[in-house]
Amino acid sequence: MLGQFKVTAIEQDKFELVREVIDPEALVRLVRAGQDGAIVTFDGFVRNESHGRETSYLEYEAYESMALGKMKEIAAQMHEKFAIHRVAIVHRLGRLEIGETSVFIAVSAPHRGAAFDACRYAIDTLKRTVPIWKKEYFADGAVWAEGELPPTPPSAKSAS
Amino acid sequence: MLGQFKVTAIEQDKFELVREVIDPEALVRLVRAGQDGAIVTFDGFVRNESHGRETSYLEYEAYESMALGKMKEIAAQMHEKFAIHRVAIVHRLGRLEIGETSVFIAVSAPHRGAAFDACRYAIDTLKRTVPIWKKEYFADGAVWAEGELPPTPPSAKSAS
Amino acid sequence: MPSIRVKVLFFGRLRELTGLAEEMGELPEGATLAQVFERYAERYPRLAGFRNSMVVSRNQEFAAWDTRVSAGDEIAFLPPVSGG
Amino acid sequence: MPSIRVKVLFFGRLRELTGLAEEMGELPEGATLAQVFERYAERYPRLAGFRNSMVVSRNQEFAAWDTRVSAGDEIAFLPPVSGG
Repeated sequence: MLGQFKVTAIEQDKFELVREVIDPEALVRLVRAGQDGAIVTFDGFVRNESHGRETSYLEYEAYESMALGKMKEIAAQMHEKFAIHRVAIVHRLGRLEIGETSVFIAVSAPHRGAAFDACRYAIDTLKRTVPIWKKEYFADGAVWAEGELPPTPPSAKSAS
Repeated sequence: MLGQFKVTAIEQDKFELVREVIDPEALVRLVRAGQDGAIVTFDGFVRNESHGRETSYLEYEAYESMALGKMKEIAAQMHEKFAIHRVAIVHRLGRLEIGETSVFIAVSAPHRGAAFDACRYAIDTLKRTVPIWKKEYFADGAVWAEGELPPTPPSAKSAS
Repeated sequence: MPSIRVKVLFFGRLRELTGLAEEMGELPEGATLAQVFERYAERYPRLAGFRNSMVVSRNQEFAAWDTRVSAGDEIAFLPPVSGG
Repeated sequence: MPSIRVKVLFFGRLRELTGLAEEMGELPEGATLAQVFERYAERYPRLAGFRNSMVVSRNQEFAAWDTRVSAGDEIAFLPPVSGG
Protein backbone atom coordinates (compact mmCIF):
# COMPACT_ATOMS: atom_id res chain seq x y z
CA MET A 1 0.00 0.00 0.00
CA LEU A 2 2.80 2.35 0.87
CA GLY A 3 4.25 1.87 -2.59
CA GLN A 4 1.03 3.06 -4.19
CA PHE A 5 0.89 6.15 -2.03
CA LYS A 6 1.41 9.40 -3.84
CA VAL A 7 3.39 11.70 -1.59
CA THR A 8 1.69 15.04 -1.30
CA ALA A 9 3.45 18.35 -1.11
CA ILE A 10 3.45 20.05 2.25
CA GLU A 11 2.11 23.13 0.42
CA GLN A 12 -1.39 21.71 0.79
CA ASP A 13 -1.00 21.54 4.54
CA LYS A 14 -2.08 24.29 6.93
CA PHE A 15 -0.31 25.72 9.99
CA GLU A 16 -1.67 28.61 11.91
CA LEU A 17 -1.47 30.51 15.15
CA VAL A 18 -4.78 32.28 15.68
CA ARG A 19 -6.31 34.57 18.29
CA GLU A 20 -9.94 33.79 17.51
CA VAL A 21 -12.04 30.65 18.03
CA ILE A 22 -10.75 27.66 16.03
CA ASP A 23 -13.15 26.22 13.43
CA PRO A 24 -12.55 22.45 13.37
CA GLU A 25 -14.96 21.74 10.51
CA ALA A 26 -13.12 24.09 8.17
CA LEU A 27 -9.87 22.27 8.93
CA VAL A 28 -11.41 18.86 8.39
CA ARG A 29 -12.81 20.01 5.03
CA LEU A 30 -9.36 21.24 4.10
CA VAL A 31 -7.64 17.89 4.59
CA ARG A 32 -10.45 15.78 3.08
CA ALA A 33 -9.99 14.41 -0.44
CA GLY A 34 -11.36 11.61 -2.61
CA GLN A 35 -8.32 9.36 -2.45
CA ASP A 36 -8.51 9.29 1.36
CA GLY A 37 -10.57 7.00 3.49
CA ALA A 38 -9.71 8.18 6.97
CA ILE A 39 -9.39 11.38 8.95
CA VAL A 40 -8.20 11.40 12.53
CA THR A 41 -8.52 14.60 14.52
CA PHE A 42 -7.20 15.72 17.87
CA ASP A 43 -9.00 18.49 19.73
CA GLY A 44 -7.23 19.78 22.83
CA PHE A 45 -9.36 22.10 24.93
CA VAL A 46 -9.24 23.90 28.24
CA ARG A 47 -10.06 21.71 31.24
CA ASN A 48 -11.98 23.12 34.19
CA GLU A 49 -9.27 22.05 36.61
CA SER A 50 -5.49 21.70 36.84
CA HIS A 51 -3.79 19.63 39.54
CA GLY A 52 -7.00 19.70 41.56
CA ARG A 53 -7.49 23.48 41.41
CA GLU A 54 -10.39 25.03 39.59
CA THR A 55 -9.16 26.88 36.53
CA SER A 56 -10.61 30.32 35.68
CA TYR A 57 -9.05 30.70 32.22
CA LEU A 58 -5.76 30.25 30.37
CA GLU A 59 -3.42 32.44 28.42
CA TYR A 60 -1.16 31.14 25.68
CA GLU A 61 1.78 32.98 24.21
CA ALA A 62 4.24 31.89 21.53
CA TYR A 63 7.53 32.71 19.89
CA GLU A 64 5.36 32.98 16.82
CA SER A 65 7.77 32.80 13.90
CA MET A 66 9.71 29.92 15.45
CA ALA A 67 6.52 28.14 16.51
CA LEU A 68 5.20 28.21 12.93
CA GLY A 69 8.55 26.93 11.69
CA LYS A 70 8.44 24.05 14.16
CA MET A 71 4.86 23.22 13.20
CA LYS A 72 5.96 22.97 9.56
CA GLU A 73 8.87 20.78 10.59
CA ILE A 74 6.46 18.45 12.37
CA ALA A 75 4.30 18.20 9.25
CA ALA A 76 7.35 17.48 7.09
CA GLN A 77 8.35 14.69 9.48
CA MET A 78 4.79 13.34 9.40
CA HIS A 79 4.88 13.08 5.60
CA GLU A 80 8.24 11.34 5.81
CA LYS A 81 7.25 8.84 8.49
CA PHE A 82 3.63 8.06 7.61
CA ALA A 83 1.63 7.42 4.41
CA ILE A 84 -0.65 10.40 4.96
CA HIS A 85 -2.22 12.89 2.63
CA ARG A 86 -2.79 16.26 4.30
CA VAL A 87 -2.20 17.86 7.67
CA ALA A 88 -3.74 20.86 9.44
CA ILE A 89 -2.31 22.11 12.74
CA VAL A 90 -3.77 25.19 14.38
CA HIS A 91 -2.94 26.56 17.83
CA ARG A 92 -4.77 29.40 19.50
CA LEU A 93 -3.02 32.18 21.46
CA GLY A 94 -4.24 34.76 23.95
CA ARG A 95 -6.95 34.24 26.53
CA LEU A 96 -8.99 31.01 26.39
CA GLU A 97 -12.02 30.15 28.48
CA ILE A 98 -12.91 26.72 29.87
CA GLY A 99 -13.94 24.32 27.11
CA GLU A 100 -12.36 26.33 24.30
CA THR A 101 -10.06 24.55 21.86
CA SER A 102 -6.39 25.46 22.21
CA VAL A 103 -5.06 23.12 19.54
CA PHE A 104 -6.70 21.25 16.68
CA ILE A 105 -4.96 18.76 14.42
CA ALA A 106 -6.49 16.94 11.45
CA VAL A 107 -4.74 14.30 9.37
CA SER A 108 -6.12 12.54 6.30
CA ALA A 109 -4.76 9.32 4.86
CA PRO A 110 -5.84 6.46 2.60
CA HIS A 111 -5.71 4.10 5.60
CA ARG A 112 -6.50 4.60 9.25
CA GLY A 113 -3.27 3.34 10.83
CA ALA A 114 -1.19 6.10 9.29
CA ALA A 115 -3.77 8.75 10.19
CA PHE A 116 -3.81 7.69 13.86
CA ASP A 117 -0.03 7.37 14.14
CA ALA A 118 0.63 10.67 12.42
CA CYS A 119 -1.95 12.62 14.44
CA ARG A 120 -0.55 11.33 17.68
CA TYR A 121 2.99 12.04 16.55
CA ALA A 122 1.90 15.60 15.75
CA ILE A 123 0.45 16.44 19.16
CA ASP A 124 3.19 14.61 21.09
CA THR A 125 5.92 16.42 19.15
CA LEU A 126 4.12 19.78 19.31
CA LYS A 127 3.98 19.57 23.08
CA ARG A 128 7.71 18.87 23.31
CA THR A 129 9.16 21.15 20.67
CA VAL A 130 6.93 24.08 19.68
CA PRO A 131 7.72 27.29 21.61
CA ILE A 132 4.30 28.01 23.08
CA TRP A 133 3.64 28.75 26.76
CA LYS A 134 0.52 28.38 28.83
CA LYS A 135 -0.31 30.39 31.93
CA GLU A 136 -3.08 29.06 34.14
CA TYR A 137 -5.29 31.53 36.00
CA PHE A 138 -7.07 30.50 39.19
CA ALA A 139 -9.32 32.42 41.56
CA ASP A 140 -6.28 33.17 43.74
CA GLY A 141 -3.44 33.66 41.30
CA ALA A 142 -1.73 32.38 38.20
CA VAL A 143 1.08 29.98 37.36
CA TRP A 144 3.03 29.08 34.26
CA ALA A 145 2.32 25.46 33.33
CA GLU A 146 5.21 23.18 34.07
CA GLY A 147 5.99 22.26 30.48
CA GLU A 148 8.72 20.22 28.87
CA LEU A 149 12.27 21.11 27.92
CA PRO A 150 12.67 20.68 24.17
CA PRO A 151 15.57 18.47 23.13
CA THR A 152 18.58 20.53 22.06
CA PRO A 153 21.85 19.62 20.38
CA PRO A 154 24.32 18.72 23.16
CA SER A 155 27.22 20.72 21.75
CA ALA A 156 27.84 23.02 18.81
CA LYS A 157 31.05 21.10 18.18
CA SER A 158 29.15 17.94 17.32
CA ALA A 159 26.54 19.80 15.29
CA SER A 160 26.78 19.97 11.50
CA MET B 1 -4.27 10.31 37.19
CA LEU B 2 -6.18 7.12 36.62
CA GLY B 3 -7.06 7.03 40.30
CA GLN B 4 -8.67 10.46 40.10
CA PHE B 5 -10.72 9.45 37.09
CA LYS B 6 -14.42 9.22 37.69
CA VAL B 7 -15.76 6.33 35.66
CA THR B 8 -18.70 7.43 33.61
CA ALA B 9 -21.76 5.36 32.93
CA ILE B 10 -22.10 4.03 29.42
CA GLU B 11 -25.61 5.58 29.44
CA GLN B 12 -24.04 8.85 28.35
CA ASP B 13 -22.52 7.22 25.30
CA LYS B 14 -24.19 7.08 21.90
CA PHE B 15 -24.43 4.21 19.39
CA GLU B 16 -26.40 4.48 16.22
CA LEU B 17 -26.99 2.96 12.84
CA VAL B 18 -28.35 5.66 10.56
CA ARG B 19 -29.48 5.92 6.96
CA GLU B 20 -28.94 9.64 6.57
CA VAL B 21 -25.77 11.76 6.45
CA ILE B 22 -23.75 11.59 9.69
CA ASP B 23 -23.28 14.89 11.55
CA PRO B 24 -19.82 14.75 13.16
CA GLU B 25 -20.14 18.07 14.99
CA ALA B 26 -23.23 16.93 16.85
CA LEU B 27 -21.37 13.83 18.02
CA VAL B 28 -18.35 15.84 19.12
CA ARG B 29 -20.60 18.19 21.10
CA LEU B 30 -22.18 15.18 22.72
CA VAL B 31 -18.92 13.76 24.11
CA ARG B 32 -17.44 17.14 25.11
CA ALA B 33 -17.46 18.09 28.80
CA GLY B 34 -15.62 20.41 31.15
CA GLN B 35 -13.56 17.78 32.90
CA ASP B 36 -12.07 16.65 29.57
CA GLY B 37 -9.10 18.06 27.80
CA ALA B 38 -8.96 15.91 24.69
CA ILE B 39 -11.24 14.56 22.00
CA VAL B 40 -9.98 12.21 19.33
CA THR B 41 -12.22 11.46 16.38
CA PHE B 42 -12.06 8.94 13.57
CA ASP B 43 -13.92 9.65 10.35
CA GLY B 44 -14.02 6.80 7.85
CA PHE B 45 -15.38 7.78 4.48
CA VAL B 46 -15.85 6.31 1.04
CA ARG B 47 -12.69 6.27 -1.10
CA ASN B 48 -12.86 6.88 -4.83
CA GLU B 49 -11.07 3.61 -5.55
CA SER B 50 -10.75 0.07 -4.25
CA HIS B 51 -7.88 -2.23 -5.24
CA GLY B 52 -7.14 0.03 -8.17
CA ARG B 53 -10.70 0.12 -9.55
CA GLU B 54 -12.74 3.31 -9.58
CA THR B 55 -15.62 3.03 -7.12
CA SER B 56 -19.09 4.31 -8.12
CA TYR B 57 -20.74 4.01 -4.70
CA LEU B 58 -21.09 1.64 -1.76
CA GLU B 59 -23.90 -0.09 0.02
CA TYR B 60 -23.76 -1.10 3.66
CA GLU B 61 -26.10 -3.52 5.37
CA ALA B 62 -26.11 -4.76 8.95
CA TYR B 63 -27.58 -7.31 11.28
CA GLU B 64 -28.89 -4.25 13.05
CA SER B 65 -29.86 -5.44 16.52
CA MET B 66 -26.67 -7.49 16.90
CA ALA B 67 -24.53 -4.69 15.43
CA LEU B 68 -25.86 -2.22 18.01
CA GLY B 69 -25.20 -4.76 20.76
CA LYS B 70 -21.62 -5.22 19.57
CA MET B 71 -21.10 -1.45 19.40
CA LYS B 72 -22.23 -1.17 23.03
CA GLU B 73 -19.91 -4.01 23.96
CA ILE B 74 -17.01 -2.14 22.35
CA ALA B 75 -17.85 0.99 24.35
CA ALA B 76 -18.05 -1.02 27.57
CA GLN B 77 -14.62 -2.48 26.85
CA MET B 78 -13.28 1.00 26.10
CA HIS B 79 -14.44 2.29 29.50
CA GLU B 80 -12.85 -0.73 31.13
CA LYS B 81 -9.50 -0.47 29.35
CA PHE B 82 -8.99 3.29 29.08
CA ALA B 83 -9.53 6.35 31.31
CA ILE B 84 -12.02 7.94 28.96
CA HIS B 85 -15.14 9.95 29.52
CA ARG B 86 -17.65 9.54 26.70
CA VAL B 87 -17.93 7.63 23.45
CA ALA B 88 -20.03 8.12 20.32
CA ILE B 89 -20.02 5.50 17.55
CA VAL B 90 -22.25 5.94 14.53
CA HIS B 91 -22.30 3.81 11.38
CA ARG B 92 -24.28 4.61 8.28
CA LEU B 93 -26.19 2.01 6.26
CA GLY B 94 -27.66 2.00 2.76
CA ARG B 95 -26.15 3.68 -0.28
CA LEU B 96 -23.15 5.96 0.24
CA GLU B 97 -21.50 8.15 -2.36
CA ILE B 98 -17.77 8.86 -2.70
CA GLY B 99 -16.50 11.05 0.14
CA GLU B 100 -19.45 10.35 2.45
CA THR B 101 -18.75 9.24 6.00
CA SER B 102 -19.56 5.60 6.71
CA VAL B 103 -18.40 5.55 10.32
CA PHE B 104 -17.66 8.28 12.84
CA ILE B 105 -16.22 7.74 16.30
CA ALA B 106 -15.58 10.41 18.94
CA VAL B 107 -13.92 9.79 22.31
CA SER B 108 -13.38 12.34 25.07
CA ALA B 109 -10.93 11.93 27.92
CA PRO B 110 -9.07 14.03 30.46
CA HIS B 111 -5.78 13.12 28.75
CA ARG B 112 -4.88 12.52 25.15
CA GLY B 113 -3.24 9.09 25.42
CA ALA B 114 -6.43 7.39 26.53
CA ALA B 115 -8.48 9.20 23.89
CA PHE B 116 -6.16 8.07 21.08
CA ASP B 117 -5.87 4.49 22.33
CA ALA B 118 -9.59 4.11 22.90
CA CYS B 119 -10.59 5.61 19.54
CA ARG B 120 -8.24 3.29 17.71
CA TYR B 121 -9.42 0.33 19.73
CA ALA B 122 -12.98 1.23 18.76
CA ILE B 123 -12.49 1.29 15.00
CA ASP B 124 -10.16 -1.74 14.98
CA THR B 125 -12.63 -3.79 17.02
CA LEU B 126 -15.64 -2.54 15.07
CA LYS B 127 -14.06 -3.70 11.82
CA ARG B 128 -13.43 -7.17 13.22
CA THR B 129 -16.57 -7.84 15.25
CA VAL B 130 -19.59 -5.73 14.25
CA PRO B 131 -21.89 -7.51 11.77
CA ILE B 132 -21.94 -4.92 8.99
CA TRP B 133 -21.25 -5.66 5.33
CA LYS B 134 -20.08 -3.46 2.52
CA LYS B 135 -20.79 -4.00 -1.15
CA GLU B 136 -18.67 -2.04 -3.61
CA TYR B 137 -20.23 -0.91 -6.87
CA PHE B 138 -18.05 -0.24 -9.90
CA ALA B 139 -18.92 0.81 -13.47
CA ASP B 140 -18.92 -2.86 -14.49
CA GLY B 141 -20.35 -4.69 -11.51
CA ALA B 142 -20.34 -5.06 -7.77
CA VAL B 143 -18.48 -7.13 -5.17
CA TRP B 144 -18.83 -7.77 -1.49
CA ALA B 145 -15.78 -6.39 0.32
CA GLU B 146 -13.48 -9.13 1.53
CA GLY B 147 -13.94 -8.46 5.24
CA GLU B 148 -12.71 -10.23 8.34
CA LEU B 149 -14.00 -13.29 10.15
CA PRO B 150 -14.96 -12.30 13.70
CA PRO B 151 -13.36 -14.41 16.40
CA THR B 152 -15.76 -17.04 17.73
CA PRO B 153 -15.62 -19.40 20.68
CA PRO B 154 -13.84 -22.58 19.49
CA SER B 155 -16.31 -24.99 21.07
CA ALA B 156 -19.53 -24.78 23.05
CA LYS B 157 -18.06 -27.39 25.41
CA SER B 158 -15.37 -25.01 26.57
CA ALA B 159 -17.78 -22.05 26.77
CA SER B 160 -19.40 -21.05 30.02
CA MET C 1 -37.63 -36.68 18.24
CA PRO C 2 -39.59 -33.55 19.18
CA SER C 3 -38.94 -30.56 16.97
CA ILE C 4 -38.36 -26.91 17.88
CA ARG C 5 -38.83 -23.68 15.99
CA VAL C 6 -35.99 -21.18 15.55
CA LYS C 7 -35.55 -18.02 13.55
CA VAL C 8 -32.80 -18.26 10.90
CA LEU C 9 -31.22 -15.23 9.23
CA PHE C 10 -28.80 -14.86 6.33
CA PHE C 11 -26.70 -11.76 5.59
CA GLY C 12 -24.54 -10.30 2.85
CA ARG C 13 -23.40 -12.69 0.16
CA LEU C 14 -25.06 -15.60 1.97
CA ARG C 15 -28.41 -13.88 1.75
CA GLU C 16 -27.80 -13.14 -1.94
CA LEU C 17 -26.89 -16.75 -2.56
CA THR C 18 -29.92 -18.24 -0.85
CA GLY C 19 -32.32 -15.48 -1.74
CA LEU C 20 -33.45 -15.90 1.85
CA ALA C 21 -33.22 -13.11 4.43
CA GLU C 22 -35.09 -14.74 7.28
CA GLU C 23 -37.35 -17.69 8.01
CA MET C 24 -38.76 -19.69 10.90
CA GLY C 25 -37.10 -23.10 10.70
CA GLU C 26 -38.22 -26.34 12.28
CA LEU C 27 -35.37 -28.41 13.71
CA PRO C 28 -34.94 -31.55 15.80
CA GLU C 29 -34.40 -30.72 19.46
CA GLY C 30 -30.73 -30.83 20.40
CA ALA C 31 -29.47 -30.00 16.91
CA THR C 32 -26.14 -28.19 16.76
CA LEU C 33 -25.55 -25.01 14.73
CA ALA C 34 -23.42 -27.13 12.38
CA GLN C 35 -26.42 -29.38 11.77
CA VAL C 36 -28.65 -26.39 11.17
CA PHE C 37 -26.17 -25.18 8.57
CA GLU C 38 -26.08 -28.60 6.90
CA ARG C 39 -29.85 -28.56 6.46
CA TYR C 40 -29.61 -25.24 4.61
CA ALA C 41 -26.61 -26.45 2.61
CA GLU C 42 -28.75 -29.33 1.39
CA ARG C 43 -31.44 -26.93 0.29
CA TYR C 44 -28.91 -24.43 -1.20
CA PRO C 45 -25.93 -26.53 -2.32
CA ARG C 46 -23.75 -23.46 -3.10
CA LEU C 47 -23.83 -22.55 0.59
CA ALA C 48 -21.58 -25.50 1.45
CA GLY C 49 -18.52 -23.85 -0.11
CA PHE C 50 -18.79 -20.96 2.36
CA ARG C 51 -18.67 -23.08 5.50
CA ASN C 52 -15.06 -22.08 6.27
CA SER C 53 -15.46 -18.40 5.46
CA MET C 54 -18.41 -17.56 7.64
CA VAL C 55 -19.41 -17.50 11.28
CA VAL C 56 -22.65 -18.20 13.03
CA SER C 57 -24.42 -16.37 15.84
CA ARG C 58 -26.99 -17.58 18.33
CA ASN C 59 -29.16 -14.96 19.98
CA GLN C 60 -26.89 -12.20 18.67
CA GLU C 61 -23.67 -13.64 20.05
CA PHE C 62 -21.02 -15.32 17.93
CA ALA C 63 -21.23 -19.02 18.69
CA ALA C 64 -19.24 -22.22 18.24
CA TRP C 65 -20.55 -24.62 15.58
CA ASP C 66 -21.17 -27.34 18.16
CA THR C 67 -23.54 -25.14 20.18
CA ARG C 68 -26.97 -26.76 20.60
CA VAL C 69 -30.00 -24.72 19.65
CA SER C 70 -33.06 -24.19 21.83
CA ALA C 71 -36.64 -23.35 20.95
CA GLY C 72 -37.03 -19.68 20.06
CA ASP C 73 -33.36 -19.10 19.31
CA GLU C 74 -32.36 -16.54 16.70
CA ILE C 75 -29.62 -18.03 14.52
CA ALA C 76 -27.74 -16.02 11.89
CA PHE C 77 -25.22 -17.05 9.26
CA LEU C 78 -22.70 -14.25 8.79
CA PRO C 79 -20.05 -13.74 6.12
CA PRO C 80 -16.79 -11.96 7.04
CA VAL C 81 -17.70 -8.51 8.35
CA SER C 82 -16.61 -5.38 6.49
CA GLY C 83 -18.02 -2.38 8.31
CA GLY C 84 -16.00 0.75 8.99
CA MET D 1 37.71 42.85 20.62
CA PRO D 2 35.20 43.98 17.97
CA SER D 3 31.58 43.81 19.06
CA ILE D 4 28.51 42.57 17.21
CA ARG D 5 24.84 43.32 17.52
CA VAL D 6 22.27 40.58 18.05
CA LYS D 7 18.57 40.52 18.81
CA VAL D 8 17.72 38.92 22.17
CA LEU D 9 14.25 37.68 23.12
CA PHE D 10 12.75 36.39 26.38
CA PHE D 11 9.55 34.35 26.69
CA GLY D 12 7.14 33.14 29.34
CA ARG D 13 8.34 33.29 32.91
CA LEU D 14 11.75 34.51 31.76
CA ARG D 15 10.16 37.54 30.13
CA GLU D 16 8.11 38.19 33.27
CA LEU D 17 11.21 37.91 35.42
CA THR D 18 13.34 40.30 33.35
CA GLY D 19 10.49 42.55 32.27
CA LEU D 20 12.24 42.40 28.93
CA ALA D 21 10.58 41.01 25.82
CA GLU D 22 13.18 41.94 23.25
CA GLU D 23 16.27 44.09 22.82
CA MET D 24 19.24 44.62 20.54
CA GLY D 25 22.29 43.46 22.49
CA GLU D 26 25.92 44.31 21.88
CA LEU D 27 28.28 41.40 22.42
CA PRO D 28 31.95 40.62 21.88
CA GLU D 29 32.51 38.73 18.61
CA GLY D 30 32.83 35.00 19.16
CA ALA D 31 30.74 34.94 22.34
CA THR D 32 28.90 31.71 23.04
CA LEU D 33 25.21 31.53 23.87
CA ALA D 34 26.23 30.59 27.43
CA GLN D 35 28.20 33.83 27.66
CA VAL D 36 25.26 35.80 26.31
CA PHE D 37 23.12 34.28 29.04
CA GLU D 38 25.68 35.12 31.73
CA ARG D 39 25.59 38.77 30.72
CA TYR D 40 21.85 38.86 31.23
CA ALA D 41 22.14 36.87 34.46
CA GLU D 42 24.45 39.62 35.75
CA ARG D 43 21.89 42.23 34.87
CA TYR D 44 18.94 40.14 36.19
CA PRO D 45 20.37 37.96 38.99
CA ARG D 46 17.17 35.90 39.39
CA LEU D 47 17.68 34.57 35.84
CA ALA D 48 20.67 32.48 36.96
CA GLY D 49 18.47 30.01 38.82
CA PHE D 50 16.70 29.09 35.58
CA ARG D 51 19.83 28.11 33.64
CA ASN D 52 19.06 24.38 33.94
CA SER D 53 15.34 24.65 33.23
CA MET D 54 15.46 26.53 29.97
CA VAL D 55 16.77 26.21 26.45
CA VAL D 56 18.13 28.69 24.00
CA SER D 57 17.52 29.16 20.30
CA ARG D 58 19.62 30.81 17.63
CA ASN D 59 17.84 31.98 14.49
CA GLN D 60 14.74 30.03 15.53
CA GLU D 61 16.51 26.70 15.97
CA PHE D 62 17.20 25.17 19.36
CA ALA D 63 20.94 25.48 19.93
CA ALA D 64 23.70 24.14 22.16
CA TRP D 65 24.99 26.53 24.82
CA ASP D 66 28.48 26.50 23.32
CA THR D 67 27.23 27.77 19.94
CA ARG D 68 28.99 31.00 18.93
CA VAL D 69 26.84 33.94 17.92
CA SER D 70 27.24 35.97 14.74
CA ALA D 71 26.24 39.51 13.91
CA GLY D 72 22.53 39.81 13.26
CA ASP D 73 21.61 36.58 15.03
CA GLU D 74 18.23 36.28 16.73
CA ILE D 75 18.71 34.66 20.12
CA ALA D 76 15.86 33.59 22.38
CA PHE D 77 15.76 32.26 25.93
CA LEU D 78 12.93 29.78 26.28
CA PRO D 79 11.39 28.20 29.36
CA PRO D 80 9.97 24.65 29.13
CA VAL D 81 7.28 24.67 26.46
CA SER D 82 3.66 23.98 27.36
CA GLY D 83 1.59 24.33 24.19
CA GLY D 84 -1.13 21.90 23.25
